[in-house]
Amino acid sequence: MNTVVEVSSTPGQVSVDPRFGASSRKAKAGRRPSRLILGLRAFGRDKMAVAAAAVLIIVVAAAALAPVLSPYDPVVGDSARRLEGIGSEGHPLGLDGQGRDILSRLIWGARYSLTVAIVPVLAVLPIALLIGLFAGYVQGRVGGVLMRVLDVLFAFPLVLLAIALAAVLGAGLGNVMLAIGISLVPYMARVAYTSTVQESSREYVEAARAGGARTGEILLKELLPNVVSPLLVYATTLCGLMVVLAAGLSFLGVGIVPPTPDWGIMTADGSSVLLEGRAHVATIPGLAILVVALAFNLLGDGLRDALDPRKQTT
Amino acid sequence: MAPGLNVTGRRATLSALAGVLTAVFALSACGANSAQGDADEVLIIGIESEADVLDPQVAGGWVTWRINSQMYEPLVTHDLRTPSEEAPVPELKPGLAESWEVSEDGKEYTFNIRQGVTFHDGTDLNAEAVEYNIRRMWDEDSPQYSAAAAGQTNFVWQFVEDVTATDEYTVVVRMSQPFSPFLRMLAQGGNGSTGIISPAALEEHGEDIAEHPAGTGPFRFDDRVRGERISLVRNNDYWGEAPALDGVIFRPIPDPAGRTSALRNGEVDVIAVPSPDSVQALVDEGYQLSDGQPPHVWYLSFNMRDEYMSIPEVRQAINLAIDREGISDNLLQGTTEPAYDIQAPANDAYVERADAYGRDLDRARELLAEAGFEDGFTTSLMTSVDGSGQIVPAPMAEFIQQNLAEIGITVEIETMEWISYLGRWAEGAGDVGMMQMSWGMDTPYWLYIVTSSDMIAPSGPNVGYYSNPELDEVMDKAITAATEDEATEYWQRANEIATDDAALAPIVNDRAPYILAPGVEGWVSASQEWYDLTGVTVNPEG
Amino acid sequence: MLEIKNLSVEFHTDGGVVHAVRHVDLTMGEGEIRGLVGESGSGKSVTAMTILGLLGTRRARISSGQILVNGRNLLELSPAELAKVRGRQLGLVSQNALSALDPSFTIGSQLMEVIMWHRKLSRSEARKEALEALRTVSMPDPEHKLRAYQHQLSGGQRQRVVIAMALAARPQILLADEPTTALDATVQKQILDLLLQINQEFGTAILMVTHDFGVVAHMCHTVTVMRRGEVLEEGTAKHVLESPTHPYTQALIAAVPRLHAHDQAAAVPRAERRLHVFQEAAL
Amino acid sequence: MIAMIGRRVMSTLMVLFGVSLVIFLLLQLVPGDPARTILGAGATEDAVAAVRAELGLDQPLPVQFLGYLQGLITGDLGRSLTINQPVTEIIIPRFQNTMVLSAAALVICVVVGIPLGILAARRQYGIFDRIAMFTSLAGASVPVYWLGLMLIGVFALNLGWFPTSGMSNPRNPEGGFGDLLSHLVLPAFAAALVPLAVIARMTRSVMVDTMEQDYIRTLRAAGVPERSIIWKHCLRNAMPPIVTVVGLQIGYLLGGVIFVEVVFSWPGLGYQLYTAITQNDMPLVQAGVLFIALVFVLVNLLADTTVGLLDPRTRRKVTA
Amino acid sequence: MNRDDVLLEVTDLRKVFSVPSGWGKRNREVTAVDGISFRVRRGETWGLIGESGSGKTTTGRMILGLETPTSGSIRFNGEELTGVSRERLRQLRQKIQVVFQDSGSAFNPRLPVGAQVGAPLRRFGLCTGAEAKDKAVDLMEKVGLESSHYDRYIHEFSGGQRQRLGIARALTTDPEFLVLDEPTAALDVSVQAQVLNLLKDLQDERGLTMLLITHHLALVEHMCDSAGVLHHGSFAEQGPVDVLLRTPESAITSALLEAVLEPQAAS
Repeated sequence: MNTVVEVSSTPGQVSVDPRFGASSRKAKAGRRPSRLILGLRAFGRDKMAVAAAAVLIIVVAAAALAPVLSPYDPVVGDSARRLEGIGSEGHPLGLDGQGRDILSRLIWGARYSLTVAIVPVLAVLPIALLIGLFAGYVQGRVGGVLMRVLDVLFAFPLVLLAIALAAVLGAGLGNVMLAIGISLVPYMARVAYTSTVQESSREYVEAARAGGARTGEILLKELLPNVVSPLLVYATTLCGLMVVLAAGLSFLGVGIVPPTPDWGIMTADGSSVLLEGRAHVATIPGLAILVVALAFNLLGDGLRDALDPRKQTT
Repeated sequence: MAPGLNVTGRRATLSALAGVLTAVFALSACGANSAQGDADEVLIIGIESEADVLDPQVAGGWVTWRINSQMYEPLVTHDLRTPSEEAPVPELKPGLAESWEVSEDGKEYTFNIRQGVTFHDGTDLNAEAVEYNIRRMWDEDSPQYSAAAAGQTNFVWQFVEDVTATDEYTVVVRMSQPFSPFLRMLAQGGNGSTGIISPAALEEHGEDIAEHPAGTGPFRFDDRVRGERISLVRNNDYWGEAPALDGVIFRPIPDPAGRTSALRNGEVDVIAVPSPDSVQALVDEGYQLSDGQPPHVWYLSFNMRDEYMSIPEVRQAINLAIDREGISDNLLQGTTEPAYDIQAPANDAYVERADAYGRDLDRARELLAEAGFEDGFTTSLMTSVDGSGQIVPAPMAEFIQQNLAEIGITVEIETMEWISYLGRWAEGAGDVGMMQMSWGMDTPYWLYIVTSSDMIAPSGPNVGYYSNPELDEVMDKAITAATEDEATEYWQRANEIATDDAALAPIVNDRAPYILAPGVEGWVSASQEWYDLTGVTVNPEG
Repeated sequence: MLEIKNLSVEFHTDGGVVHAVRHVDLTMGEGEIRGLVGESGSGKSVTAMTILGLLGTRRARISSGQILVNGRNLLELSPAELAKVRGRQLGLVSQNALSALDPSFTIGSQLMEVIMWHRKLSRSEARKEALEALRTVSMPDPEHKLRAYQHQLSGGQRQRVVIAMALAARPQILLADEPTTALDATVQKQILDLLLQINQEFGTAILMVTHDFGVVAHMCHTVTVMRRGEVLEEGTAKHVLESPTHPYTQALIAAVPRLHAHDQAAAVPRAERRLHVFQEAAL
Repeated sequence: MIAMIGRRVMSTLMVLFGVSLVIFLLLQLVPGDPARTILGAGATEDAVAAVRAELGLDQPLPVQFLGYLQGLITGDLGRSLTINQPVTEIIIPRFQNTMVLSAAALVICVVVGIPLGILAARRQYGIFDRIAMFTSLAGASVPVYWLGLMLIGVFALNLGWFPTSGMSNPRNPEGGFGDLLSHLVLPAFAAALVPLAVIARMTRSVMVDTMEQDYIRTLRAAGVPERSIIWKHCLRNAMPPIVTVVGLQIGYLLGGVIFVEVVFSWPGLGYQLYTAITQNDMPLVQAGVLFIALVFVLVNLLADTTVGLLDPRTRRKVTA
Repeated sequence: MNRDDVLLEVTDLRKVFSVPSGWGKRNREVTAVDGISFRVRRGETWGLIGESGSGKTTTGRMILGLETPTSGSIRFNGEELTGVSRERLRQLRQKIQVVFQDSGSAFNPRLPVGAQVGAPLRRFGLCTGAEAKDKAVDLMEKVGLESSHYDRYIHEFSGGQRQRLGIARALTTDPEFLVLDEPTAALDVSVQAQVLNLLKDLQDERGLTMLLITHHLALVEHMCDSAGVLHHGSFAEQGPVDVLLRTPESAITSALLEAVLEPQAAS
């Protein structure tokens, strides 16, 4: 059998297919690595994303190992030593307004802040997909109604809706996650909808139809993988924003309940002494929020590449 | 290999940007400069939240009454020019009533209305105006009746049978039973107050009276920009000593750090409720601290329907375990005093009970063991995260949580935003172990409001459902006592009963600190939640 | 006039270094039409874009060589100097006629911008020149077209505008990168004829990048055949078409389907087989 | 044209109706009772019942909602339950203040974010690109109340350039535009950070795409200078998606400025609405959210229209 | 095989698109296909010739059921296709398949190509998953690809390989009729030759009937028995290729013939 390995080139672009060169031979000879490996490799090329992933892994590990890692009880303080600064004896990151060890609270806080950022986004993901796919491809009456409902929800600014819901539902971790989750639905569904509409016009959908695929199969097999990727990337970015938003809810008093060592609460608590020469109380958790939010965003950028088969070169 | 912007292009962009920035700074600088050089002597007070309506009878909360009390006066007022140290209990003094007489049986009050007083809208004050106002708050059948006003001032008028203007300057109030706290209740302002409004203005503006305030006070309304400021100007026709200030502006700055910054930046002259951790620094920077002993108690109600809290030993143990000194001195940096009685020191029934409220962990553990809870238990404490007079409720609750952990009681804290919390609180404790509130009055009658079985939530503010027949009986005698001395005696007894049974857990008494710019003079912190501004002066350069 | 010496271009990709152009030499004289022929990936387009300094990706690196235009090495010029060379000495007619014009500006304003930039003319003069340029490329109803947007033109008309833009500053050399691939056959012929006419009228030299020997046969004087970044052979068009020396060139020419070829059925498979041999050898 | 406008107006009305219904239902879930809120801590049951009756809160829900809608149609948005004033009188000035702040923030976003994105796109993955994208992202990831206080600390307290809070100097209420501007700078900057990052990143990505277009290569090959290519041709073609994103950022700002309003004591709608929500003040919340939704919908309509107008294909055809 | 047996009969087919012509204006009607008729006999390759905008692609899409005709009839194997139920249409797709101009975009970028080649088998319940994989690998080898290509993604293939994959997928269900929509327009000449020959071989082997949509006359001559030249939505002329291309009657056919550039040195 003839083997023809040709060189592809998109018309109009001076582009060079990376396969042509030394690597194409390797690909032919060796076994093809799994998609996971390829994805990881593509991801690995983005140094920023790798750094972000490393940061997040450290944070997750800290959260998981909080009982072991944290030197003190995060909710018990020594009021006589309250507000001592960075580098004070036995407390490398100082103490907060209740005399609690900031380092310990930071470590424990990773649990809450990560949960509040990730859980609602992940929970909404399938809902948004369903709505987006349905409204975007099937359309018709149900899709139309869905979109009108989304239009209504979309008219509420995200932050306002989250605040309203949090106020309605009351404080507490679960309620904050619920409030954030509900507010995210229209946004995530909108992204799913847009990419569904975009993907629906691609030729491969038509090809599947011409190949006898039913609507259900087109939705689940053809469109889903193409819609889920951008949505996942968006979701990662949202995770970063949600850490900040949840902190904001805590600031307004409709967020997580004290003395939970949530980073948002810690920042909010510390804000009263931020300008009183005790900046560390708010700044340390503020930086933690910043770092994690940033890491999520950069992770999203890396994920974009990792999920794109075009970037998954062997 | 795309060629870059050439150098001239980049420079042009930069200089354009610089130009825009310069323009912004120039404009804003001229804005900042124009702050100076204002001839009028106006005092600006940074307050902790936006005020309620400027209708004294309807508005709730001290924040609003501090503003309304500059414009409106009740029949009876307090002397707020004497500092707390000199008068732990504020003296009553004639307000719009020049004098009054109480009948033998204590059921009839005759008020002699001050003559020659005019409202800010020019209407004359007379007995008819006073009756008109009282009927607005009390008489359901009068056309001016306001359900909201009646609701707010309910505790003042609850026993009133009839109100009549017997002549042009005399008003007689008749009650169904003696009510010894009546005069002090008239002077209150925490809930709705009995400040007298121009009847002509009420007739003219009806529901919108709050936008057109017309009282008799030393300051008159000038302007309100919601969220930004409420401006008052001197009432040159004031019947009493006219204020030295040309005007006073109340600026709501909800964020404590924002208030401190505004003070430091010279944007306000006085701030209320400074963050405790900023007080010492501000004093060191040359700002003045003024505080006093208003009738304020930051306290916990025990839920008497709770399996643990219904046990007196448990309540006593909790009272003994809480480190009131720690809260006051460490957490709150001396902006409060440890509370050693249910009643605040600002009333005559105050009895210091260090034995019941001083910290004694051993005794507390003993009591718990007696009740069978050596190993402790888990309960809940509900509080707000902010709110008028609440100081810093969440950190305080956390502090208490840590104290109680030391005797084995695990406390789960539930928080709510202030207004939601108020509603929730008024419904009663429900299944919450303890509920927090801060309140107090300069009349011992307050004890009745929060502990009598008549006031059990949701019909009243006894949110812990406390019911003690012995206490009820003594308080009843206090209320119907004919003389002040007799009443005081009964109130003190009631107070002791409540303490012995650990009806509530008072934690701290607020010292209500205000931080004043160096140029502010004549500010007095009396034993009350609000202030008299007539003696204040401000020197902006000071 | 144009002289490329030992040009090598590498692309640094995630998969390693790709040598897209290797040691290419190429010369063009005045008025010459040279075909630069090869299949996808042969390096012909990369060569053309390198001449213009428009490789446009930071991953590309010119590892050796010189590109001399009238004796000046373009690779040593600053970006600003290079921008002046573009348009005045070199012009480009690119592949995708359909997307080669800015959709947001009128044809006239794009033409005028180029003319004003190179010739420092006033607006009204530039307008006249633009109109003249459209007439030069035989655009029907040119006055009207000045105010048209690209979406209002047909593919052939768009390519005419692109040619007019490339010619606006009267360059000596026109690089035509597969200028007709996206066009219909009849239009292709018109555009090629237009280029021939320009060559004859203005003496503009044309480097015709193409994969189509039909195009070479139709218009080129000389031809260079490239494969895998290297020059395989060059010579006059007639010579290469009639007696190609390299077997790959022979196979390529044979693979073109011809009209009315009596031995068609046999010819194509034969060419195919021969091509396979080369491709396998290359691996 | 008229039919199109009609359709858009109808759909806007539908959205607004949906918005009011959602708010109405949502507020039924708020714990507590506005009557109780009005009367405060010490109120008796009777007093609360009387006030409830006065406010019409004892009516069945559908009756309350219909009554509200009826008022809406006649242009009467009702009276606030807690402030006891017509809601329009409360909302409109607050809303104006929020719009001033949001608009200023948006100006900063556009004036800083778009050029930032463009400059970053000019050298994708270059040093400037990386630094610009990283800092804008970092700016967006800072809790705004922390950042706000830091801005106050540095620019108001230490440097004394700007006032710390409020939107006017009460000592000089006639301060005029300069006074407003000086109060506006810090909060607007704080509010701008998140949308600025979004706009800068969007601009960068669209610009990068645009720069790879064939027509840009044509222009380059014709010797058009880089400045014109980037700031005229690329930007003009990249504009539609940027305009869309800018429109969407208004929605973010209208909600997101609440934190800024709290930190800077800006008398805007955000904090007022937040209080109204917690106080269960239905007419006030309804009106406030309706205003915001209306502006949001209108701004996006405007953005869509602009995008449409930017596309020459919607313009008159010159030739057939 | 009876060469006179008509497999596809198109009669008076019309397609009118309604194009929004800017804001608020009434939609413009564009007639893409204006009443065309032709017949394709079993086993032959019919050439549909035309330049861009002539309506040739729309015609192909209507035959594939991807576009609903405005009027007219399409009969396949005697069965009317217009107005047929969705499910029947789906069933018929076993028999009518398509090779797109750009198989690169006709394959899902996020699914391995092998699964996509085999998918129609599963859809029509023709065989189990494992068998489908075997069959897909067979087909891929048949069109000149390797079994190791099964798990790769479409972007990893060259233009010619993509087109081979498109052909493999079109053949999966053993169709009787193939619509080839400019199958080699994006390919290099050498690759084009390979693909065309592959198609010819497959046709001989399987007795396929094909509709070749193209503007390239040399291809038509090479591949087709009969053809028609579309111009502005209707046929300028149609007939056997020999006659059509040697003695053209219409101007458009002549122009197209004239435009063919032969790789022969200019005289």
